[in-house]
Amino acid sequence: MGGFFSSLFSGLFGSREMRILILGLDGAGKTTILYRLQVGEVVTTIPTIGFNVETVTYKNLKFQVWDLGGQTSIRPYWRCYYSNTDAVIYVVDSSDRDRMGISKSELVAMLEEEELKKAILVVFANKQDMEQAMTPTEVANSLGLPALKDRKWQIFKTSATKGTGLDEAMEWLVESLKSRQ
Amino acid sequence: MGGFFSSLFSGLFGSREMRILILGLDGAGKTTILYRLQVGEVVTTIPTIGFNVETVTYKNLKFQVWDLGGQTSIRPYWRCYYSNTDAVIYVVDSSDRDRMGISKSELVAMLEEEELKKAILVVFANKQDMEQAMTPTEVANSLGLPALKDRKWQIFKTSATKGTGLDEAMEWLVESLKSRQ
Amino acid sequence: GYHGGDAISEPTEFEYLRKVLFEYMMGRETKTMAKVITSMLKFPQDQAQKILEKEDSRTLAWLR
Amino acid sequence: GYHGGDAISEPTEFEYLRKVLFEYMMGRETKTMAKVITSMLKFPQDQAQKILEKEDSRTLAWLR
Ligand SMILES: Nc1nc2c(ncn2[C@@H]2O[C@H](COP(=O)(O)OP(=O)(O)OP(=O)(O)O)[C@@H](O)[C@H]2O)c(=O)[nH]1
Ligand SMILES: Nc1nc2c(ncn2[C@@H]2O[C@H](COP(=O)(O)OP(=O)(O)OP(=O)(O)O)[C@@H](O)[C@H]2O)c(=O)[nH]1
Ligand SMILES: [Mg+2]
Ligand SMILES: [Mg+2]
Repeated sequence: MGGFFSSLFSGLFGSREMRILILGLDGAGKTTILYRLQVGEVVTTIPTIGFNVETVTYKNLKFQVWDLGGQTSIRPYWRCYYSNTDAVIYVVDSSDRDRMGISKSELVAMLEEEELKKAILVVFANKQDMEQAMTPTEVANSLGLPALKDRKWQIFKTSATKGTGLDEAMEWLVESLKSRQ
Repeated sequence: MGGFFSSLFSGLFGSREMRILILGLDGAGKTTILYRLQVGEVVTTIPTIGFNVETVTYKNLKFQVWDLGGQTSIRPYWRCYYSNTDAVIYVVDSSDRDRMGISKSELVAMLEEEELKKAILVVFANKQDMEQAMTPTEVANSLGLPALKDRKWQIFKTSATKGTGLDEAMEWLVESLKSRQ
Repeated sequence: GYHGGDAISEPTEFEYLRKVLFEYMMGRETKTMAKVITSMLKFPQDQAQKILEKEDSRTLAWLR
Repeated sequence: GYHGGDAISEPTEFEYLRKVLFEYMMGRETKTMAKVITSMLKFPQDQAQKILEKEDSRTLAWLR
């Protein structure tokens, strides 16, 4: 009986869109990544004062992807978007060494939130095309990723403008979301 | 035919609540007046940051009465409430000689608005119980009422706290609203 | 003047906005509240227009 | 800090509020937008609660 009802339930609700947030400091490349994923192209961006939300289809899965503005004064409102989130794509400008500490504290604060307890974390070490870019390992260490407890996470090196690394990262994310269920 | 439809129309819509705005500078006595009219008592007020809206029944007529806060910074938003207004009760603190000029300019600006073209104007020369109160004639002249064109208006001396003059003013207003139709 | 920059910095205005928004969000007098909100926040004309049309269609849906 | 006084004085915050309000008023993602609005304008806890309950009842009415 439980089986019948639960499969009825998943039939009705199981195919709901996954909800993904793209977070990270201003200028990290979040909006560029969103539209790379959606339309496969590099679009010209302006700083996001607000958010963009798009439906992205990847491997027959539908995602509702939210790209939130990352400027200092509006970062405190990220938390209003956390509810029912399946995964967070955390984007880092790997060449912005000065702000790696700020990026880390925002990430830590985010991961402490109850509503994100079960969310999967994918870090994009973005702007790998830049000469002064830190390696993914350096970024991971700066963000304190190895110390994370009770969190499914992975880091990928990406360049949103060149379009490298995104496929690999999304593939890992899709598999992780599937195997989670 | 026109007659039939128009009486059907007035049968359906003719008994709609009249919409009345109470306007005037901060501290003039607007909120005190609203609740005097509604519950017949003097209530303790605090400066209105926002508005109060109440249904007032007078002589079997129903009014939706809006009392808007009169402080300088929120006066510019009075105009957002003008649409479909049948009458304006403009309240003046008759003892506040210093601000009679400001009260006049707010009144003039208000009367220039297209949406209030057909609204009836009743001025309450309030706080008549105060020693230094200007007479209704003095108030009328300070506000430039005698020079008004194409406007049904009248002024009454009132004391919202003592409860004097309000009945007379409301009676005139009701009769004016009735005869207008 | 109070209508100067792009800001709600005066405490009275801030409290007023909160009051008006609360009424709007509770579904009371939404057309009038929408006018105040778009005016206080200086919405561009086209956006204000869209919002007010939306309010009108809400009222019509309710009458039908 | 940005969460100091009762004001929206920073231009980015002001524009952000406008954007979020526009979406809310157009009826899009209203629950999430309501959270941002009540948070930016520092609604008292009881009012924020009422607004979010209102949003939930809206969603339920729609599902029925
Ligand atoms: N070199 C390089 N530039 C990139 C890359 N990704 C994004 N950019 C550029 O970085 C700048 C900022 O990108 P956005 O996508 O607007 O950044 P954002 O994270 O959305 O910023 P906010 O909206 O302010 O939070 C743009 O000029 C992008 O073209 C990348 O991988 N390499
Ligand atoms: N002496 C005297 N005081 C009055 C009279 N009417 C009102 N007041 C007092 O004036 C003060 C302001 O009255 P309110 O009714 O709050 O004024 P308001 O016009 O609503 O002011 P805002 O809400 O700031 O626009 C209160 O202390 C009232 O008791 C009156 O006729 N005589
Ligand atoms: Mg952006
Ligand atoms: Mg008042």
